[in-house]
Amino acid sequence: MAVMNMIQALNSALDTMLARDPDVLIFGEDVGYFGGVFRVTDKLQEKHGLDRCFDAPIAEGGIVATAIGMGAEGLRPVVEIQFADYILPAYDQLVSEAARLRYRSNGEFTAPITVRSPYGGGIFGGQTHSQSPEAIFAHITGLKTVIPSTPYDAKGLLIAAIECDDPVIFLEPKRIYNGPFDGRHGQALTSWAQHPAAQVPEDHYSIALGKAAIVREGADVTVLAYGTMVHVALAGIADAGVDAELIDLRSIVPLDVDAIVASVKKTGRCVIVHEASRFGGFGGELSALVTERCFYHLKAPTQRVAGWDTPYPHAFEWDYFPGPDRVAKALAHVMEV
Amino acid sequence: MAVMNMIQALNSALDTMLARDPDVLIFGEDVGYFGGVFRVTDKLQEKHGLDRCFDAPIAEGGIVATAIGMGAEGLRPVVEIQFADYILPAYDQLVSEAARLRYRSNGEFTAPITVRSPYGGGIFGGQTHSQSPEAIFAHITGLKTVIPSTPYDAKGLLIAAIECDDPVIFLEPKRIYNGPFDGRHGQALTSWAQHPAAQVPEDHYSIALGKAAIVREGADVTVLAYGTMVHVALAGIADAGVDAELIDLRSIVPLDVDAIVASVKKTGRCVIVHEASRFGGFGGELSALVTERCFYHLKAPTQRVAGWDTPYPHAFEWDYFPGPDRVAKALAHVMEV
Amino acid sequence: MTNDRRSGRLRVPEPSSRPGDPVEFGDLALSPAGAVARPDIDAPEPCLRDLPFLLIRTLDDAGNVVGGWLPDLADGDLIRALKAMVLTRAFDERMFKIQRQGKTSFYMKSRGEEALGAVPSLALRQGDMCFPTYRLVSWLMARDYPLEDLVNQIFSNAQDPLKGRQLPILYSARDYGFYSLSGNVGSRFGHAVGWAMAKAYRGIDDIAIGYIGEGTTAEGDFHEALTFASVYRAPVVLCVTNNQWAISTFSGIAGAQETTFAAKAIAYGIPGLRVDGNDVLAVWAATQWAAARARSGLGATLIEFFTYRAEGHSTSDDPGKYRPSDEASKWPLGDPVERLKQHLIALGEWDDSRHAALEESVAEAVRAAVKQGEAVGTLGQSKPSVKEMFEGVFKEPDWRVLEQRGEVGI
Amino acid sequence: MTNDRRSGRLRVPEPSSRPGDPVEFGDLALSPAGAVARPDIDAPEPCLRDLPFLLIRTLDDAGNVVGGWLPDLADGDLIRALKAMVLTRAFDERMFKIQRQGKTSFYMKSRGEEALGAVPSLALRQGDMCFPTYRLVSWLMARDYPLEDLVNQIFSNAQDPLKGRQLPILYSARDYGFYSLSGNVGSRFGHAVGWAMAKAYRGIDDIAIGYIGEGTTAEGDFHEALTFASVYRAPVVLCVTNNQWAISTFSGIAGAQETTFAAKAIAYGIPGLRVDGNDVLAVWAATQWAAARARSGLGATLIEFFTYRAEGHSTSDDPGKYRPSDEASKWPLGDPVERLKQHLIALGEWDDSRHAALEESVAEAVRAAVKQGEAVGTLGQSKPSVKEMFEGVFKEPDWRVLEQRGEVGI
Ligand SMILES: Cc1ncc(C[n+]2csc(CCOP(=O)(O)OP(=O)(O)O)c2C)c(N)n1
Ligand SMILES: Cc1ncc(C[n+]2csc(CCOP(=O)(O)OP(=O)(O)O)c2C)c(N)n1
Ligand SMILES: [Mg+2]
Ligand SMILES: [Mg+2]
Repeated sequence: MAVMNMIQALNSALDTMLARDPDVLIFGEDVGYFGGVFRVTDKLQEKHGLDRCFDAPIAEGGIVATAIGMGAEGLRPVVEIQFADYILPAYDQLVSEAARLRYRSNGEFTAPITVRSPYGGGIFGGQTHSQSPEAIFAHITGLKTVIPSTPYDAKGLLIAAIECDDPVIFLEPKRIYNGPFDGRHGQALTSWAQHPAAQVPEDHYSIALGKAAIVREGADVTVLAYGTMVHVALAGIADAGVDAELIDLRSIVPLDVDAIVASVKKTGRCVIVHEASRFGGFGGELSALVTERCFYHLKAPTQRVAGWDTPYPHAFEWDYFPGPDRVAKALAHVMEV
Repeated sequence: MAVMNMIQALNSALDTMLARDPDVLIFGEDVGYFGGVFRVTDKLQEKHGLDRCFDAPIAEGGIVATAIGMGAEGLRPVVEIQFADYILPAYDQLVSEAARLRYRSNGEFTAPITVRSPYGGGIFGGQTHSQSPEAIFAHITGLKTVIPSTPYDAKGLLIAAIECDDPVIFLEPKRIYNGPFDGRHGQALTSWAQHPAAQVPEDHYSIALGKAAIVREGADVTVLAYGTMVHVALAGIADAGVDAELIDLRSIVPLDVDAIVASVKKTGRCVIVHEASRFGGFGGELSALVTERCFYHLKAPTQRVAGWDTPYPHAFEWDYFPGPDRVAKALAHVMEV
Repeated sequence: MTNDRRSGRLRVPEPSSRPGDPVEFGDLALSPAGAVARPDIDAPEPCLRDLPFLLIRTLDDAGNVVGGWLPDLADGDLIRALKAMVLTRAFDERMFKIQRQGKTSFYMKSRGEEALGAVPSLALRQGDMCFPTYRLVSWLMARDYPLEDLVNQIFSNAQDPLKGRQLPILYSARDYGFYSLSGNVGSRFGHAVGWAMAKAYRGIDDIAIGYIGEGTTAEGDFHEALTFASVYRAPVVLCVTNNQWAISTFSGIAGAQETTFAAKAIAYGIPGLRVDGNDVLAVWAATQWAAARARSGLGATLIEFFTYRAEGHSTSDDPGKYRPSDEASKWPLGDPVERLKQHLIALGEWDDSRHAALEESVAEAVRAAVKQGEAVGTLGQSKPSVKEMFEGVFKEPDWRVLEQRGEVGI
Repeated sequence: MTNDRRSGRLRVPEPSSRPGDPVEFGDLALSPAGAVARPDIDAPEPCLRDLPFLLIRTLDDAGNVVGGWLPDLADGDLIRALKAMVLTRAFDERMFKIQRQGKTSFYMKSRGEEALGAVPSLALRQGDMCFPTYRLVSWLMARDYPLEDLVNQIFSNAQDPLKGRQLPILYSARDYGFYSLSGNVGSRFGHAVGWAMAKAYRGIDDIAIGYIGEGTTAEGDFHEALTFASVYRAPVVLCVTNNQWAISTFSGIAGAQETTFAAKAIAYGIPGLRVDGNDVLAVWAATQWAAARARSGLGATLIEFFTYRAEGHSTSDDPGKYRPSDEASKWPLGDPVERLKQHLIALGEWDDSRHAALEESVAEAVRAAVKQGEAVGTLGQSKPSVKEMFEGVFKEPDWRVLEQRGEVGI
């Protein structure tokens, strides 16, 4: 056990897997000698060799295509896309190739690749360093999408992703790389050190994909969140002073629908929180599932707290960001009705 | 007025706009001399000139990038992507550039482009000639997404799309290019000729984007659909023998939320039909909106009838396709409860 | 913003002939057979920069071999190639008719391009992997892939090795070194590079060969694959099959009036060969040269196979709508089967009666395979269990497909 | 599948020096100043295929002009360029510090590359449009874009011309021929081609100039833009700013050890020039040559500007982590400002005191602009109305943003 922030935990997961499995290798923009713009691959090249962690040309489509070819051959490449905003040039490779290879070839070829990418806002990154693209992956049959919210989960889920025989999109909430940000941007940064989930085993362990975590038990309303929003939701719950049950989905595909349904049947209310724009976002799917499966238990309509339906604006970051106040307001609203 | 099938109506829209506005030009794979693999641009090059309707290199990203540059300059390019499955290589251009250009430049540059693409299944096209990607566009702030269901709408909406100063994704349900297919694949093809909406003015007219059409009034349940599924839903309603109100959304962005809410408040029930895979599809958004806005009017949970969460399989096309039987079953289900 | 359209000067390339016009091919820049020297495989790239503008040919008009680009052939190799090509052609003809009879949804022929799969299939090793386009079934023919499996795949019937999930002809045959095809063009070109890099990473000298159509070279995938291949010196042979047409679009829309496709190699500092794709020996020699470079760690080669798509694009196409109907028959580099046959006859290894016997035997093999396939069932008559629709989305099914199977009642 | 890793032979390129190593640049293949002949603009492309492997230089080590690549200059042009470059440098220095003081979120300098925006900005016409990278503010400086507007944009304050919507330095300035920037690299290269095609379509002889970093040439966008430019003979100048680095990644990962970036032109049958980007006169002459080709309907040119990124990638970067800290100072082609100054002094048109006065006046202009910006407010202190967040998603807002504005209470 050691205290790790999320970057260190991710680095430890990669280090562990490089040491354990010669089929694992890493590439991406700036990940080699330099160790990545967020330092997630720091020292891995030095430790494991030039051909196991190396720089790639600036061509996200090419990075994923290369990884798919390697994966089909039998390797387990882990690639980094520097910002999730820049994953879009690789979208065709991910959807038309990685997601479909097993199905269409009847399992002759598969794409056991992991695509890591820092995502989300709250870092004054403006439109193209802040987006949350999970919805465009969740809809794609054949892709798994994983989003950790703590260092402990980050390492365990990343190892599970690398060991998974299917392609996994692994979105890292960069706002909480260094500390569990709760959405109160005016306050001093807290570090992970005090957080229980910063206690991370140095060795190999994994967390099964598709198992949500109940972060807080509660009786009156279920809150569904993932990534940074888990911490924001917790703050919003505290502000609202309601007895909410907070579920960290951890992976949106596979989705732990049983945990969601069990909780909403118990509480009768549901608030869904994500940072991505609301319209057409993953919250719609969650809301639909809850309505379809828990309708007769619902005391109030499900509510979504999400980014506005605008691009992510630099100066208005904190107006755009769905902070604890918006969560609290939604909670108050569903409790009222 | 002339009787037109959907291909002819689309061709007429393009012909009308080429004649009317010198800033309109068309390019795409095989659209020039040949007139497009579905013949939508038939004779337009011959009639309007080589530089107004011409072949493009096989590079969907390049096609859209070129269109954006032209649009920024002041032209109104209309590009064809041969199949909607092949729009993905252009996804980054559509999302990061076309959708965001106006916002980020504070209106100095805009992308008044129209991206036409045949979509949807039911033609034995297999995985990569059958998909319905509307959900990945609906989520993108700054993109409009239009889907006609009749020849009359096709022409009027396409003209509105071309005249729109924002980028429009114009998805053409190719299964109903030649006739109003109701999902009963065993039966003989019906042609558009008998359909009232095949009466199409030869001149210019447009249909405002964002106005749904009430295809059938009804008291007991609201059915939301678009594209081919409008016809399938009609057949499903007939099979179920319920007094359903069928709404053809016509454009999913902008969405006519008022029409939806008014109808569901009246009927108290809602069934959503689309051909795309269910999970993370646009039906989730519709379901969420209905729950959020009509909860206290709902007598039953909203239901979604959609493609399964698998790729589109060649041999199992009719097992995958959400036909009238599945619609009827969902209708029966919501009426029961 | 309006403007006087008459003053427009946007240049849109056009082919030299359209339906009704006399056939004209423009300047094809054909080197005479034997005229191009064969460099050593380790010749530095700057010395090779003229190659992409020449055309490597070995067979002269009389079917004799000339010049330095000679393949290293084992006994029977050319006969094997001939058989695979003749079989491909017979199979194509039959399956095209089968589609016209409504027994399947779709088919694509490779007439005129049979050498491009058959020859590399024979010239490369079992452990090598081909990343094909949809016009390379001749690769499988050369490796004796069971015709029954092809037919069952085309019928999407109960015996379809791909379980009814894929469009006809989008085969996958790992054991035969044939990577999974898909409808998207271009998007697997980079997989060939990744596969090759994996082999290099492991220190194994297997290589990959990737194909892309000349029209599809315009995709970003093409460029990104070449960039990776060049930067990491991947053991891969990357081939452009320049058959002059991309559905209805002539090669000029992909830039053929500006330069050759082989010349794109120069952008990546790798050798680019331009090869007569209808000349089996030239194809063989070029493949061997590029494969030897790859296998010995010298990196990637780009090969443009210069050929002609002698038929329509697919069963959905009518080429008479956009090119003169006699263009195919006027292709100046002839037909690959005829030319190989002529060469083998010139060598004294073949004659008309053996050729007739070959044609009869392949026809019989195709007949038998179709009969077997029809016995299982044609499209719609027979299909795999509907369960197969829900299998293979992931390694293990998740609750969604399990529930949905339930909805279907299976 | 496991394997013996020691036998691996995947090749990963590495730069010649890393932190702590003595600086080594490898083989830069620098032609002597004046050594490259200037062809006519209508010379056929096959005659130009050696150009991409040479380096066009006009200024010798003493600051004298040599050879045939001479720009056509009007009185005062060089002084205008010098002013824009010196202003750019002063502005960069100041804004970098401003970011360090927490007054904005982000900044990027263009030190060493000031000629690449300033010179084409002066050499091209008002109606021409530049599709820049984020390191080309010198274009705006050369066209007297108000410094206040730059500062307000960088502060995202109430006077920000982009209404707080964009990251600092991702300017848009249509009236100054400067296309809207965005964070994604490469994705606007093709817009330059589309814009140019629109001009050709209209029969107007305005042209476009597009820029891309050498690292970003690996993107498919680069290839697709060049393909369209070549096929439709678009009136566009496409430039690669090869500053040797892409954040921490050396140019070899984009293929620089295999060939030059200018050589990629050969893949499209268009001329490729490789130009000393720190030599103002060479940049000018090359821009004029390419612009004349474009304007007279001869089509696109690819120019590689060979230069060096003398500072970190951005305020988020520490170049000492991946390259020797003295690498910048050892760049063999010197500094563009110093070299232009030396040339002007050699011409007798400039001297140290005028230079000092220039530096003082630009410093004052920057000070005044910053003061004005600070008076409006730095990031977070001042911002446009929150209404602006909801404007401009579409031309007309739809119900979603109207409702959401309501939720925010505005
Ligand atoms: C990404 C993508 N875009 C478009 C298509 C439609 N399409 C199928 S084949 C084809 C032409 C390909 O031409 P070429 O690359 O020359 O290959 P050929 O058919 O001549 O072998 C096109 C445009 C596709 N399948 N995939
Ligand atoms: C599509 C995309 N991928 C990755 C990035 C992250 N990124 C920003 S700048 C940069 C390096 C660009 O290097 P180069 O093209 O050489 O330009 P330079 O900064 O040297 O001018 C990278 C990888 C991005 N902004 N956009
Ligand atoms: Mg072709
Ligand atoms: Mg650079």
